[in-house]
Amino acid sequence: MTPEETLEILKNKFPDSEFTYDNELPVDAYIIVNPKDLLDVCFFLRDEENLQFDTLMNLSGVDDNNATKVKDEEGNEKLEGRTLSVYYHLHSMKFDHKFYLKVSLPIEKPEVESVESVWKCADWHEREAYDMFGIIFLNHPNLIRILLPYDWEDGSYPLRKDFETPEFYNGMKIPY
Amino acid sequence: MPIKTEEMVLNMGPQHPSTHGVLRLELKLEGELILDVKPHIGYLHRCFEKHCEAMTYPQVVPYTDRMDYLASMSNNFGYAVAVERLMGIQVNERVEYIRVIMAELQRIASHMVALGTYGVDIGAFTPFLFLFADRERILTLFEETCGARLLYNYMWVGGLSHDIHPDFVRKTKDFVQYFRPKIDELNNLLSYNKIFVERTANIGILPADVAINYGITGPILRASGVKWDLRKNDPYSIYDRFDFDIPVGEGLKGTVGDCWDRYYVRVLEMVESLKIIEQAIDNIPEGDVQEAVPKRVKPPKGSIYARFENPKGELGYFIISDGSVNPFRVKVRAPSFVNMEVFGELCKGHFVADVISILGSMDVVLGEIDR
Amino acid sequence: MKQYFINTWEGLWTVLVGMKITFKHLFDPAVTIQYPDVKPTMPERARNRLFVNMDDCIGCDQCARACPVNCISIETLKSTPDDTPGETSQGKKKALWVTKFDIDIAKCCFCSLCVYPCPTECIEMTKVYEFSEFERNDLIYKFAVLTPEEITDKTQKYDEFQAAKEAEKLAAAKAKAEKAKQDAAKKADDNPDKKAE
Amino acid sequence: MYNFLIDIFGSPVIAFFVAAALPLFLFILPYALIAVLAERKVSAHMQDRLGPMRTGYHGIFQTVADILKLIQKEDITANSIDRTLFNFAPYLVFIGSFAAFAVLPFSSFFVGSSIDIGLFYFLAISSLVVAGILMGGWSSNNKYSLLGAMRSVSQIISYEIPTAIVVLTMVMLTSTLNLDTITNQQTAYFWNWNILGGAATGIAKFLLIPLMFAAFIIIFISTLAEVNRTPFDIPEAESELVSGFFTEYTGMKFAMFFLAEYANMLAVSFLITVLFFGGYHSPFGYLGNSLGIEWLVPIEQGVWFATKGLTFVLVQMWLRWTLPRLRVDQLMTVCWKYLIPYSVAILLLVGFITLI
Repeated sequence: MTPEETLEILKNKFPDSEFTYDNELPVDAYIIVNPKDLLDVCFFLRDEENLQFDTLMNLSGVDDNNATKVKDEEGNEKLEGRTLSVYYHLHSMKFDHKFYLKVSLPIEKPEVESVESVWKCADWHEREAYDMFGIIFLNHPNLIRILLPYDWEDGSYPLRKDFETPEFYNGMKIPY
Repeated sequence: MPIKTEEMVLNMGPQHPSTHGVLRLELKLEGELILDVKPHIGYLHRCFEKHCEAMTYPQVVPYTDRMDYLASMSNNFGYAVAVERLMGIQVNERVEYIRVIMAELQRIASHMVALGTYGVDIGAFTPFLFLFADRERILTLFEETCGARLLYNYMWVGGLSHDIHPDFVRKTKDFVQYFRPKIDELNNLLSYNKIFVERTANIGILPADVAINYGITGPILRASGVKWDLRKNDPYSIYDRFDFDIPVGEGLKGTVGDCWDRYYVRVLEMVESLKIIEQAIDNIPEGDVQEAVPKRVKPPKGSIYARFENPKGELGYFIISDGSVNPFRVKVRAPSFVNMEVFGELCKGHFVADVISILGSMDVVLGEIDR
Repeated sequence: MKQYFINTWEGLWTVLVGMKITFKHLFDPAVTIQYPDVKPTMPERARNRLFVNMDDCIGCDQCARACPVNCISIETLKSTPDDTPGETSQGKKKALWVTKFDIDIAKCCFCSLCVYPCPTECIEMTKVYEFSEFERNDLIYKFAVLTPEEITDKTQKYDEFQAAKEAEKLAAAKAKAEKAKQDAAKKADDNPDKKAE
Repeated sequence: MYNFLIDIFGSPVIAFFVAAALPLFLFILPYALIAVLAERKVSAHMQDRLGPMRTGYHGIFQTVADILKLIQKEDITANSIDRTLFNFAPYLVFIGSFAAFAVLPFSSFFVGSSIDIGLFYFLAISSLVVAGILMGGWSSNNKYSLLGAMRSVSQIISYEIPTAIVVLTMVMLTSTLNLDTITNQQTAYFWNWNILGGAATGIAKFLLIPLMFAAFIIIFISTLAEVNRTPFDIPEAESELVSGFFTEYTGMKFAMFFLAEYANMLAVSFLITVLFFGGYHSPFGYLGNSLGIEWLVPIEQGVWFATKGLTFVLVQMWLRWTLPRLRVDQLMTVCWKYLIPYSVAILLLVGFITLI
């Protein structure tokens, strides 16, 4: 089943929500989903008779770094509209078709439902995305740091594009 | 009334003889019985993904070497193909053939380490050294070809760093001849040994549906009885030209998806890899291996998710390019990282000694988990 | 009950089979070598310690840019026409004095990416694989041949040359201005003369 | 022997100490040095390696160098250990394994102590090791040590049962507990060895041979487990428990556990030799007898005894470098479900045969 057909099914099933089809070359086509619908969409994709996306191949957080300069009322320039994205690469073992999802979250409040209940393997991937980008996965059973040490500074997420190496880590100078 | 004793928390690792690297397992024990296992990872985190954002595309290749350091060739292979797809480069036949041969040799080498260290985990030290001595032959082939024994940086975007050594074809054929009887020897020495079978059969059974839900791939998934191999199901490079089987776990000594199946699938995969090498080695066409290497690797804007059958499982590269010479984001779906997730589930209700045999059968490489 | 005896038999038999194999290996020749006494042979393409042939280096910085771990650091100085660094072995003219060519081999990841872009093939990976040191600083290999005095000398020379050039330029500009004046004057004289330098 | 020493030293007290120390210095310490080296060499050649090659010709002084190193090592004791037990444990293990040699007949000239309850003494004193191991594991205050000690104790105690039953079988056959007497019943040629039916004649001998072979295999396996060798080395199990009950030990204390292990290996090999393989008796008769040189005979006997014992030590090493390790419950399965039923069956059959 091609992504386009899947998109049609999705549109019919969720008439209230928006799906954006993104297909620039050589991009793999992906569908942008509204964060609030994500969990329902994922459950639907997994359980629907002729879709059956039973595996989550990959889940990756991305810092889009797409802030644009806007002027507020007082005329000061500030950056706005920066988003963090989560890409979901789904795959069906049964039908051997793929489907890519994307949700974009505002950087001020990067919160999205966890899909751990849909695909177990999302557990560590989500922890990694939390670890590196600070994306909060709601209802995740154990959302703690995974690759970075547990005492890593709160609110410091290394894979964000504006991350700067701290001068000290646990009282040790960097670089030593 | 059952007697309730106090639970004991045992820290296995990060420095422990058989955690296959710096992995810490927090075991909750009742006597020797496992109640819960929590893996703690990240001790080997080397910021691969952050590094990539500061590197040009060719410079990333040596970093991919260091992820799954037992299968560097396969990592290189995957990365090179992913970027080639992103850029629309077509490499010539010679490159494809050499790549496939190298990747299959690497698969054998990687499985040798997996099987050997599994033997050590169970307590048999000798098969480990026999396999390492044989692995040395593969490493020598690699060394003659590209000059390095472990971290090759051999497969470039658009080609290879060197053409094969003039002796390569002959020596590879010799190796195939030499290695077939060695597999039988390994089977007699370790695989069919009663003690080994007792230790591994019916231990850590992973049913197929759980495996799929956990996203398990590679030999572990196949041992659970799922006939799934990206070389057949989603062929990349020229794998569709070769005739080989996908070994699956049949539960010969126990239940489908137990540790022995996971072990034995790897043994059978070595035989299949030998088959592929035999078919490919005679048909290497002439050509220039650096023909398609671009002067400047600058893919157009876009993203790609490409996946490859590594010895450990499905290796996925998710590359986003913003049109510059540096990748915008490289995310690696490391097979061991995903396979490790199910570990806690498998261990419950087994003994301490079984933790070791289950961990060994997962064949994780911490360099890849932590990246 | 049958299984019981099968288990007993299998247990004993597979142990004996294994013992037979290890016993056979007892008489196989060793595959290891006595390392410091017997050295392993390195293949032609072995990638070990880096070596730079400074006679050929033109200080183009391409290797440093190719290095993924930034272990090469190069500093160069422009040469003066009267004191050039000479030619490379392939007859390429060198224009830069290489004042610093440091390779931190402790950082090096032996990927040999620096070797390929070199236009004069002066940086190469050698077969030398034993280079442990007691001090970390000893692992920084300094390839630049110039002594500090020479460097100050060259810097001075270049500065002088630059100054001279500046002066020349100034003089040239002056001369030009002068000439323009003269030309204007000549034009005024309405005398079409050939330009002379 | 003892009288001979009294003659030399003139004092029974000194002679007593010398007699007690003789096997230790003459035989067991050099043996331990050789055995550790042999273990490394055997394992190396089985694995297509060379093993130690630097100290002396083919590394023959490697163990000496190791011992020197271990003596120089700092004796590290962690803070939270139980110091008394911790320090005492290695000695107990050492005593347990070395005291067992007291009753072994090395040759007709040198029997440490020809007591009538030799076999009983041997089994009893070698159980002392259990106490030492549990002490070491417990006092280390380390979870790995504790697990190792628990495993070890359950293992050794369980495996004493098949050993004891097989020994009982032999006692039934030979109707004595004295190791010297057992040896002397198998005198002269190898067809008199117990493994080939001993002194029995006719149909009884013929029936005994397979039973004795089975009994030999059982006692070999169970003694292997008693000395914690692969495939029964789960108390140490380096891939699971780091090194089991002696994880926290360093330096000489560690070396004592190590030496005790090797001494134990030899002790049980000697026991098997005495029970089944004619003790110190030559299988073919003596050179000394045929040449008429009387003093040569005891020396020959000593050599034969050592050869037989060391052969079994070598087989133990050979097994170690071939086999994987069992799990703790499988270990118990092997003992309780396989070895004990078989050994009881043998006991009954042998009893029946000796009756008729």
